Amino acid sequence: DHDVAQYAQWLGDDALVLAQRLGAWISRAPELEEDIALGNIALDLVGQARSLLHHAGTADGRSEDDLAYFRDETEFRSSWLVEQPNGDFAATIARQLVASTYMHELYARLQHASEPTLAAIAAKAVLEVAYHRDHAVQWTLRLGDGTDESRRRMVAGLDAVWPYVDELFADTPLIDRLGDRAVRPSTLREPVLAALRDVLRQAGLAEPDLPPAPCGGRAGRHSEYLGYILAEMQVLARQHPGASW
Amino acid sequence: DHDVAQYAQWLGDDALVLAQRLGAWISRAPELEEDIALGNIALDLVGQARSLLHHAGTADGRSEDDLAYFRDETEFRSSWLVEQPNGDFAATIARQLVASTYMHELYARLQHASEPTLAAIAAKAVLEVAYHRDHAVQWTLRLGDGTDESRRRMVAGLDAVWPYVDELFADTPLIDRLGDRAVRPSTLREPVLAALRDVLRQAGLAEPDLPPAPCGGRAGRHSEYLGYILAEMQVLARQHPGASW
Amino acid sequence: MTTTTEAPPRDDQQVFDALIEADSRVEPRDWMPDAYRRTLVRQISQHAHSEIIGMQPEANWITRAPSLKRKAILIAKVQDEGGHGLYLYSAAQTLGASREDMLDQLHAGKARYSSIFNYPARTWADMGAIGWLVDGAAICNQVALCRTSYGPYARAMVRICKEESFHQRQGFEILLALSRGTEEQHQMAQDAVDRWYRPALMMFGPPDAESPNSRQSMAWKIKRVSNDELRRRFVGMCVPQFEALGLTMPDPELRFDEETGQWEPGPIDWDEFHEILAGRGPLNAERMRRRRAAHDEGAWVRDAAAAYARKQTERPAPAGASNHKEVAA
Amino acid sequence: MTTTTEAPPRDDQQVFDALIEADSRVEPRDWMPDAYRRTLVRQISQHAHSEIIGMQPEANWITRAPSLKRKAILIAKVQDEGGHGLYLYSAAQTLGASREDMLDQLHAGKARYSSIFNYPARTWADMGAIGWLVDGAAICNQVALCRTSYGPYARAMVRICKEESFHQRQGFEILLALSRGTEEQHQMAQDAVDRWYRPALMMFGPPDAESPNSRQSMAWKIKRVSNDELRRRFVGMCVPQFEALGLTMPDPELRFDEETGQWEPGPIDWDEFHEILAGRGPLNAERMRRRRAAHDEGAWVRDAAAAYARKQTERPAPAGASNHKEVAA
Repeated sequence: DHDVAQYAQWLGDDALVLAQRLGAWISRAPELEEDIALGNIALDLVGQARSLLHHAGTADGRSEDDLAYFRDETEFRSSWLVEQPNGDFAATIARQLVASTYMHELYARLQHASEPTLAAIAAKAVLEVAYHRDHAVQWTLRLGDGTDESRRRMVAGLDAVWPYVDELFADTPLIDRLGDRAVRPSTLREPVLAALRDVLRQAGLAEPDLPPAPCGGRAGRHSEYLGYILAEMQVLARQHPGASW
Repeated sequence: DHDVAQYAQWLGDDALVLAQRLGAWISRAPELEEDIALGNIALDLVGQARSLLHHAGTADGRSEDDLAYFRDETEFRSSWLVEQPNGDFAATIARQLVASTYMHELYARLQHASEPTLAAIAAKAVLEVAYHRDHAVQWTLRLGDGTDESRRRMVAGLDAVWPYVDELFADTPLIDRLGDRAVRPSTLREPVLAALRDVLRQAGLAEPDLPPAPCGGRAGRHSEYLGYILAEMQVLARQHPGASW
Repeated sequence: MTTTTEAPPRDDQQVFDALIEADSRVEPRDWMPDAYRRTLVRQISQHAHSEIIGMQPEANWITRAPSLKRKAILIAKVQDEGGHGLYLYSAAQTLGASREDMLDQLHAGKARYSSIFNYPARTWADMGAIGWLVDGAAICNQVALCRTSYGPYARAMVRICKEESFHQRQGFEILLALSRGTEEQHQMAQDAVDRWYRPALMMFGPPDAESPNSRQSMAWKIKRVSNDELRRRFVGMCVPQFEALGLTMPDPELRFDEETGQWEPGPIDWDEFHEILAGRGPLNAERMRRRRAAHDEGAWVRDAAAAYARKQTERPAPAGASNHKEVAA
Repeated sequence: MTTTTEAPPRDDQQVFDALIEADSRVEPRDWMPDAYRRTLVRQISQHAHSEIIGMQPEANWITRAPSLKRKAILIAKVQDEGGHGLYLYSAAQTLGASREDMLDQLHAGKARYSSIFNYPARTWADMGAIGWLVDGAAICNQVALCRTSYGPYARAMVRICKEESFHQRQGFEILLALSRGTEEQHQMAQDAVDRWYRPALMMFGPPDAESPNSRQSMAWKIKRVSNDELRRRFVGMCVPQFEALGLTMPDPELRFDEETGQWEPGPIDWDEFHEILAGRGPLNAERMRRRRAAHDEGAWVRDAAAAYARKQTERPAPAGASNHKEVAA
């Protein structure tokens, strides 16, 4: 079904692009435990991306790799949030906090969706993203309530991602068509923001007072970062079209 | 002539890769004057790369863009020095100091080479790289003799590039075959190092005590950075093979 | 209307008024009303900031330019924008503003820049659309400003206009190559002009009826042509060029007014304009973050240069150091 | 040969000697000669450092892996290496070494790591060659170390060996896919094994005749098999696998010794080995710089975690903060 395939690309591309970002941390993290933790999160996300893109591809006979490596930028459906750069560790944690809280609420609902494959993928993913969220929450508390410097950086990290939170909750005609086969993004706004505010409160951090940016990732209108991400991700596969690996 | 073409690729690829690195500074420099200065240097280097690669391509009917955009990594002939990352401003200045000093000595001699096109390109380039060298020298003095922090960063920047100085002076059978059509790299070692030491002395900086790294850029064996550089540089051109721009 | 802190001696104001009346130039040493000075500082620094922020969307494509020739042209263009920023900051400095203060205002989010740079440059064709449409609109504004009443600003504009018209031509050439290229390239060009055309029209500012500041600026001859008139001139210039490019003008309601002999654009979504002005554009936060990051991360470099300069004046220069020419401040 | 600071009570040394003699395990609480302890700390921490530095060449390809399956496998592999580093630092900690000190030694350039990671990973095929040859050589070493006399080290080796043999198989599979792929892919695979085979042979260390430290380690049963013997075992393992891969073994002087029934590699350029050990490899400086940068740039994060932990113990935890599980130290 073409609509389900589109929706699976929303979720799959978010997972894939975020995995790509996190993958760049490995061997560069502040401590060995974080090389492993961020690697683990990236690995879960690649796994989710594979399931989702595989499912998306069944609609028109494309493989997960056809979708990952041979779509151009405008064909991607990732949100601007996950395309944002790693920045320092605090910026990455801020992005993780928002992304994992969103994904957790999303998959918790999607596991009850009427589309069985999406529901099954979500049922597995929700357990993984619960861990991702715990990881981000712990670090938000540590950085928010650690040293002056960590607090300053955590505030800057939250400011950097906050304009891109709103995009995650935008409904589209696709969502109307999908009905109970998908999760309506607007229904996630309240629980996600409530969960985020709760963490910020515990960490002694204020919610950033920044207006949302109009984005458009779900319609293929991306941040200026995605082009660079795809150039790197796809370079080898595209150098050898048709090859097996 | 195939040998001249190879040699022109040595020089052209150095200029192109270094321009690519410097181009990434524009709109990110410490002050507006440096956005302009680094942009100006990048522009000169793109110009030199175009002349050199155009000349190289005449040997087998390829255009400058065929060479820049459609050669794979192992076909590039750049040195490891120019492939090194920008790092902070001091690292860039350290790389510029070495690269421009080397290029200046090289082009000063090459303008008298018996190969007329190379000589003509060199006669123009030597004036440009003299400016690049002045720029790097001035900043080396300022950073070396500025604040404690700038000195610490300048020392780290020099350490980062020093292992890659030696590669610039390596002769190869190609150089033997070219004779007085090219400049023998080994003849540049003494004047380049003397000029560098003179600047370091003025800046109150010690010559790094680091062993040279065996590189191999002139034989197509590159640092781990070049793959990333080319992925970004070539992505658009390769997405549209055969297109005109 | 002017709100000077002290009432000027009657003859100063008269001399100023006579200068304006006579279409002469006001120069830095001339007496001028405070409000005139403040208006100019605000306008010139805003113009300078626009050049600086405007470097970002184009700089993003320098490393990916699809031919070496285009790469060279793009570097030169972005570099020119930096140069324009410098002239303009200098012009504002003749009015007593310091560059540091102006930059601080920008970084603190208190000074505006042209909101068009808060749209992303998504594809290579955007390099064409920005050059042709955005610089084109800028030129319409700036040509009028070449006759502005403040001398240093007018002279900066003359110099900038010359370079901008190169940029506009280069933008046109990029689009022409794409439009005449492969199907995909043509589509890329059409998509880019579809996205940049409306924002370019908004660059002339709100309709005259809703632009109260304009009236005083017109009276002072800082501004010489109204927003709507400049917009119409721009649209008129675009019509034949779209045709030459073989691209469709993304304004189905465009019409030729037989009476005035001018092209009239269809209605413009001013809500979007006000959203972006209010900081809710796609990249408002992003552009500012990158600008601040460059400034903050460069602080140690500027400190080092200042410390070095101080040391050089405090002690006799060593023999060897004097023969290097000064390249950057 | 042992150089203890104090002469041990006669029975301690005798108990230790008897343990070794009996092929039993020495445990952290057991008395052991200082030199035995120092040798182990040096060897185990060096092994841990190798895992950490060894993450770099492979991490460079995570973002460029040519299929999602390969990307997942590569992430898991690099992550395993981090995990091995953790086990090994823990094993060394049982001997009284602190992880911080060991890392400081690494960052100060005073501790070694396997010099093979100072070669660049140039192509995707290097992910195959590193997995198959480098991890393969490591396994030959490590299988022998599963019987090493120090208990915690032996147990860490058992666990690591299991994971390494996965990695080796995955490396083989990468190369097999390339070797059977397009002409270019096959060439990429051959080129990678051409570059990594010799360095892998050098991983077993200098020839027995030139390896004086080995003798004491053998006596202590820290080391159980000699360098040359391990190298021969590895070569013997490679011969049929190269054949299965359809790749040429880059050793024209390789010969089968009918008498011993073993494959003998051609002569090895030990000068290159010593150059790299002495810091003159292609990427010695690069690997260390990246390691130090990660550590230095992460200092504020570790400080924040420590400050937060301190605050948590100093004050009663707020009600809401207690229900979050601890994920990372």
